[in-house]
Amino acid sequence: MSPLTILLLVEASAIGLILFGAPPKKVSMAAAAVNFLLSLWLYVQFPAGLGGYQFVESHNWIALSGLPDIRYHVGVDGLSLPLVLLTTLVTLAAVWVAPAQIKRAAEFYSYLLLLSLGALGAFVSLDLFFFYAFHEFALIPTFLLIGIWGTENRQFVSIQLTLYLGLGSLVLLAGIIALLGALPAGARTFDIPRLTEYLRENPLPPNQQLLPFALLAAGFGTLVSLFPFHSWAPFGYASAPASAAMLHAGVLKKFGLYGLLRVAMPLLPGGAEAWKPWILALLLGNILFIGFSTIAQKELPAMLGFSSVMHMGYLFLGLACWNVLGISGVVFLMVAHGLSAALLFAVAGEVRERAGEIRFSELGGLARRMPFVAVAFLVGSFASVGVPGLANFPGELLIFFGSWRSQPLFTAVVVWGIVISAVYQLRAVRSVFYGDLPQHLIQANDVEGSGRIPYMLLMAALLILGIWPGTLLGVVGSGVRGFLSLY
Amino acid sequence: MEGFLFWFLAFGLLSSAVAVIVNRSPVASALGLVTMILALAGLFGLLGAYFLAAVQVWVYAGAVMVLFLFIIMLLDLKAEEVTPLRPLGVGAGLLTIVLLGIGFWRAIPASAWETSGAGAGEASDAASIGHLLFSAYVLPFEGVGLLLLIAMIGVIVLSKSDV
Amino acid sequence: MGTVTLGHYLVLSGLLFAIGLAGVIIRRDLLIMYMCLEIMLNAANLSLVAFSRFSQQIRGQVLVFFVITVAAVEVAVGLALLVSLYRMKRTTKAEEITALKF
Amino acid sequence: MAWLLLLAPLVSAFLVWVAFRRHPRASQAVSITASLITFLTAIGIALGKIEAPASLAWIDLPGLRVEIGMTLDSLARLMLLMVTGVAFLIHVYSLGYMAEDPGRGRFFGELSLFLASMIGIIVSTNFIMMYIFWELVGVSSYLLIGFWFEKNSAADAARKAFLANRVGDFGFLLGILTFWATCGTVAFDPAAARGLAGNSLAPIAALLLFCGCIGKSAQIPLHVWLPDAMEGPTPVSALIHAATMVAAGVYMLCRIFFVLELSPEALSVIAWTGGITALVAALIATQQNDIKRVLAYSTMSQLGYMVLAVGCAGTTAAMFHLTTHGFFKALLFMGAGSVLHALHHEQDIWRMGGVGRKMPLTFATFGIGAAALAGIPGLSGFFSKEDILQTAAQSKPALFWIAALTAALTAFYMTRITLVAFLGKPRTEVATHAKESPLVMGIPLIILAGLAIVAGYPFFGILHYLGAQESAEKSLLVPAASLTAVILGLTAGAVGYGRATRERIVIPLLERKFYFDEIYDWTILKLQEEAARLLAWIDQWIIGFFLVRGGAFLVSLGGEMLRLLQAGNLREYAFFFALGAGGILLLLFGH
Repeated sequence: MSPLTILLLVEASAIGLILFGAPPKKVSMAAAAVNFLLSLWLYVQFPAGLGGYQFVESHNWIALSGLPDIRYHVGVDGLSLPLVLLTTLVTLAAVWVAPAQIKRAAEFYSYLLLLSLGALGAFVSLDLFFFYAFHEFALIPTFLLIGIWGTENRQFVSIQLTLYLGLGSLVLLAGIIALLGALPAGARTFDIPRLTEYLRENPLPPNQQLLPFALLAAGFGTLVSLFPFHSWAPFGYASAPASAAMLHAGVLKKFGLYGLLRVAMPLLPGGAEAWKPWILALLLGNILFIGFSTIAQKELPAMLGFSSVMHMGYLFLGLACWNVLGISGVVFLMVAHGLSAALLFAVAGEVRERAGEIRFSELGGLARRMPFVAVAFLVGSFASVGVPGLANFPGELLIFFGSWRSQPLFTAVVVWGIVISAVYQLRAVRSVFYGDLPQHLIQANDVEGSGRIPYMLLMAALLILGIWPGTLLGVVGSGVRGFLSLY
Repeated sequence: MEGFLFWFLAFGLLSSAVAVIVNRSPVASALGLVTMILALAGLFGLLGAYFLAAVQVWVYAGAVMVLFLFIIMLLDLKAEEVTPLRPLGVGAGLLTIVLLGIGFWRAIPASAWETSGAGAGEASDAASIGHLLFSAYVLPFEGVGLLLLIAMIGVIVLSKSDV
Repeated sequence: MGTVTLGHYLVLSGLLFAIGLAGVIIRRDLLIMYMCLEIMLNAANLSLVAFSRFSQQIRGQVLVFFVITVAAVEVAVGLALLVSLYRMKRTTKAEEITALKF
Repeated sequence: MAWLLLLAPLVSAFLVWVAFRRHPRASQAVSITASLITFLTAIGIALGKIEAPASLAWIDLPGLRVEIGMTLDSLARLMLLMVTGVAFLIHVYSLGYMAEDPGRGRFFGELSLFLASMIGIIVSTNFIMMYIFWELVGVSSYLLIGFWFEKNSAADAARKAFLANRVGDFGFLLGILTFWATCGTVAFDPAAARGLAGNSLAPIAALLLFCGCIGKSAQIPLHVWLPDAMEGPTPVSALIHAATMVAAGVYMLCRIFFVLELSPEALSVIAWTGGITALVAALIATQQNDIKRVLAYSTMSQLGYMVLAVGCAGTTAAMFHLTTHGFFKALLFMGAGSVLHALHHEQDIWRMGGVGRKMPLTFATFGIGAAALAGIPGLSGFFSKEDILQTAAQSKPALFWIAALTAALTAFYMTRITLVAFLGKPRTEVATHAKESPLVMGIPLIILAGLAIVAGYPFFGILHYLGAQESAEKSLLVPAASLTAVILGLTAGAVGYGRATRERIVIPLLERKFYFDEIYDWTILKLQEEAARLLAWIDQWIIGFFLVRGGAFLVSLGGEMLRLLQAGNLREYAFFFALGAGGILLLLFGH
């Protein structure tokens, strides 16, 4: 049995245990810790030099006449393994920071694990059916987590988010069908490696690539909040309980990018080329339009939600340039953004919890009462602003370098984003943690004891990747080179 | 002879069907239905399905029509003076007739117009139908029997559970 | 008058069906609509018997037998429903019975 | 061994952050040890005992190889000595200055982080490595300026500093990208830069790279953060905003001079930016009342000198002035800090007076620093300023006159603050009770004062170290003009402020700093604010409400309308059924 299957089974059995009455928080933390260690071990074991998929497992699952065989086919390469590691780490942090005393705790924790299970499954699946189904599957717990445990306006927000993402997935499904439909009947398969190989040798004629790629890009784009399909994200994250926002913004959202990277762009390079100007135009919307909108936000969680949308622009830019530097940067930045977004959302959760306030105008000076949280937020902010020494910087740098050769002027405009993000992120630091401490926040207290560990884990990961990107780039780079050499 | 009988019965069939619709009085409609059933039984006979013709008369003209009339009496339904027909409904009905008429007309394959010879072949008798019913179709037959039982029970329950 | 072909019977059956359906649409009284339903069932029976005759297949007639039986069942149950409806709503007008629950 | 330069302060910063934030003693010990280690290593390097280590590949992908390595040429060695030396002295000085601050554990950690980043800039072997530490310097400066984060003004100043630097870094990064795209490498490699020669991109690349310097060295128009940065503790002002970090911009220009020299146009722009900054800052400095702000503007002005020198192709002169300036400006700030320490953080010179008698050591050393800065012959500032003026006179005479005027103004404002703050009678209660600072603050002052005197002389060897040749012809006009300027400035200052107890000359334009802050507030900030609000509005109402929820509304409207058809009327259903059946029949057989 592949260790990847074990990863999935651990979470599934933890959910089972919780439903049978085991203590929810302990069980989910144990499962998340086991998974994190296991994926760390996988990462160390991963033979970066070999290229191709490792830890592969494949079984027949469903064979229907008229439909390609559906196989349980899992495996990871240098592109997906970092995401697996990210998922297990963020899951651990997310269940750790979740409050132990929460209404309907058993459900809450099993939904968190389900969400993580869906993301994990999507990242390790090499079968289009499972790839799609795992992600869809993870949307259900997202909806419930926001709808039941969310804060202000949760019902409207959860419905809007779910409908929007459901719609995106539907467009995505249409894209998959259009893609398979464009193939001759004998070549239709759900198996991603085989599809890739087939289309490399017999690419579709360019005009037949247009429609499937447009559908796939719109579908995946909606899932990653590509401008202007982003409206679900900011307020969805603002209302979600911290753990759910961490898992969704940090991990599950990356599914869309991963899908573009794994499915849409390699299978339909002609379509990608033809639609590139559009994607560039839209990602400019992400960076400038949403960037400026972020500056005007008046509440901490909403601002973080907007900023998370803005940062997706860089990732799209890296994908659009489609060379070793850009793609390595994308994978790196996906991990880095996952870590920093998780850290920031966790801090926002603490602020909401402990200060009882999220409006910038009513906050201030919390660094005095909550020094540890302030440091965590500062680290997260610097990471998200792209300060060297933290993980986001090498990712953004690689993307800029990757994109500069083909479109220097455009990239120059995009680079202005580093100033915009500094403006809003430091404003948040300033208004939440610096300055006068208002009277009503006097009783806010800091995170103590083992509650600090998840923050430390995230910060340590950000630091390690930032100081020595080689820890990740070795695997990513080899994966990307192997991957791109196919085209 | 056969041609004449066909046209005669066809005319009767359609006109009595129309009579069901256009008559204001429920009793008159019911009588139109009876005529229609009888004309249909005639056509069955013309097609050599004597057993079915007989069943048609027994079941429909006998049992079903009695039920209808019984209900009309029971509910004391009068002519529809209170709720007259509306032009919109009539228009829709006429449109239906035209649309479906054309549709069915076009649906009939050309070969059907060459398949004549109603007299050809054996007239089917009750025995051969019975034979089939108790051999190839024994399961549906039993099923229908069960259905009748269920219907009976259902009707009893429905009429007993009055508020 | 000419020879009578399968086509004649089919057109007749189709017309009868159309008249029956038109009746359902035109009439507003549930009882009459019920009668029109019977007309439609009979129209179908006619084409079945005609097919059975012209293709020398007795099985079609067996089907008609079943249809007649089921029609009888349907009339019985339907009329019982009608009566209990009438008891509750004091009407048999289709327009006044538009909800699925009372 | 050379890695110690980077590792010692980094490890110290990390240890303090993780373990010693609440233990000031441990954190002081760790941080000062680290700073001493770097200083000793720098000496070892300067003496040639320690060689540059092999580079490590930080990013190694096809098309982009970024190394973390060490350049230890004479430029770097000189800068290393100056930075680590001054930094060590400031660490020691901070022991005294910060003795009562409860957060000093954190303070020393941040100082270490700063030191590491600064050293990183100096030794970097390529553009990316420089950019990394460049940004880190910005971060640590943000942390240090905002050290007293509970003060609103400090928190705002920190943010302003970071943002102004970010804008500069934006240009710097674009410059790096341009260089890389044309030359195919990010290394400091003059051979590779030939790809840029004659290319129309050369001035663009040079000016973009210069943007980094504009931000970091507080040149107009990105200078607004530097005066505000004085909100930080004074040792920080001395270390970062006088001696080292702001000089990093000039150092960077010298380091990448091989790119700049490819484009004479770019060099002129650089020279003029420097000249204008020098003049404007000096003008503003004459009207400020906050002692640290005067010093801040004077720093800006001196940096303008250095940039001017680079623009006139005088990198040697720029580095010379950078070094001497590092000594005497650190001295001035620490002297000012000593005064503030004694006066309980009273910064207004009009509320001081007579401090010189109470604090003789501070007064003496401050006086030496002020004289050096003013360019009085015999002190280090005189020599280095002379060099710059000489360079300017040879290549751009117009700038020479601006520089000379600046020299006069410099002498004038330094005389002003010295006279007003240290002489006369105490004008406030706190000034009356001022006491000399402890020895731990005094010793660094004495050492720096010594350096400020001797650093300019040829025997001290800075110029020799930089490998400068004696230029054959030296115009006599330069020493004459500069001496005249200094004398004029001194006299004007002495006459104007000899016994002044309040401001006699009020020039609102200069006092309000040419209204830069106001203009920025009104244009850029307001504009950005309004644009942000407008876009957020569009996002919320046009996209989020009108399009998204409008789309949802259309769908539900469609549902509502279809619901009308599903009214439960049996006869309608039958009609639709008929239509459907007829439609299908016609569709199938209608042809």
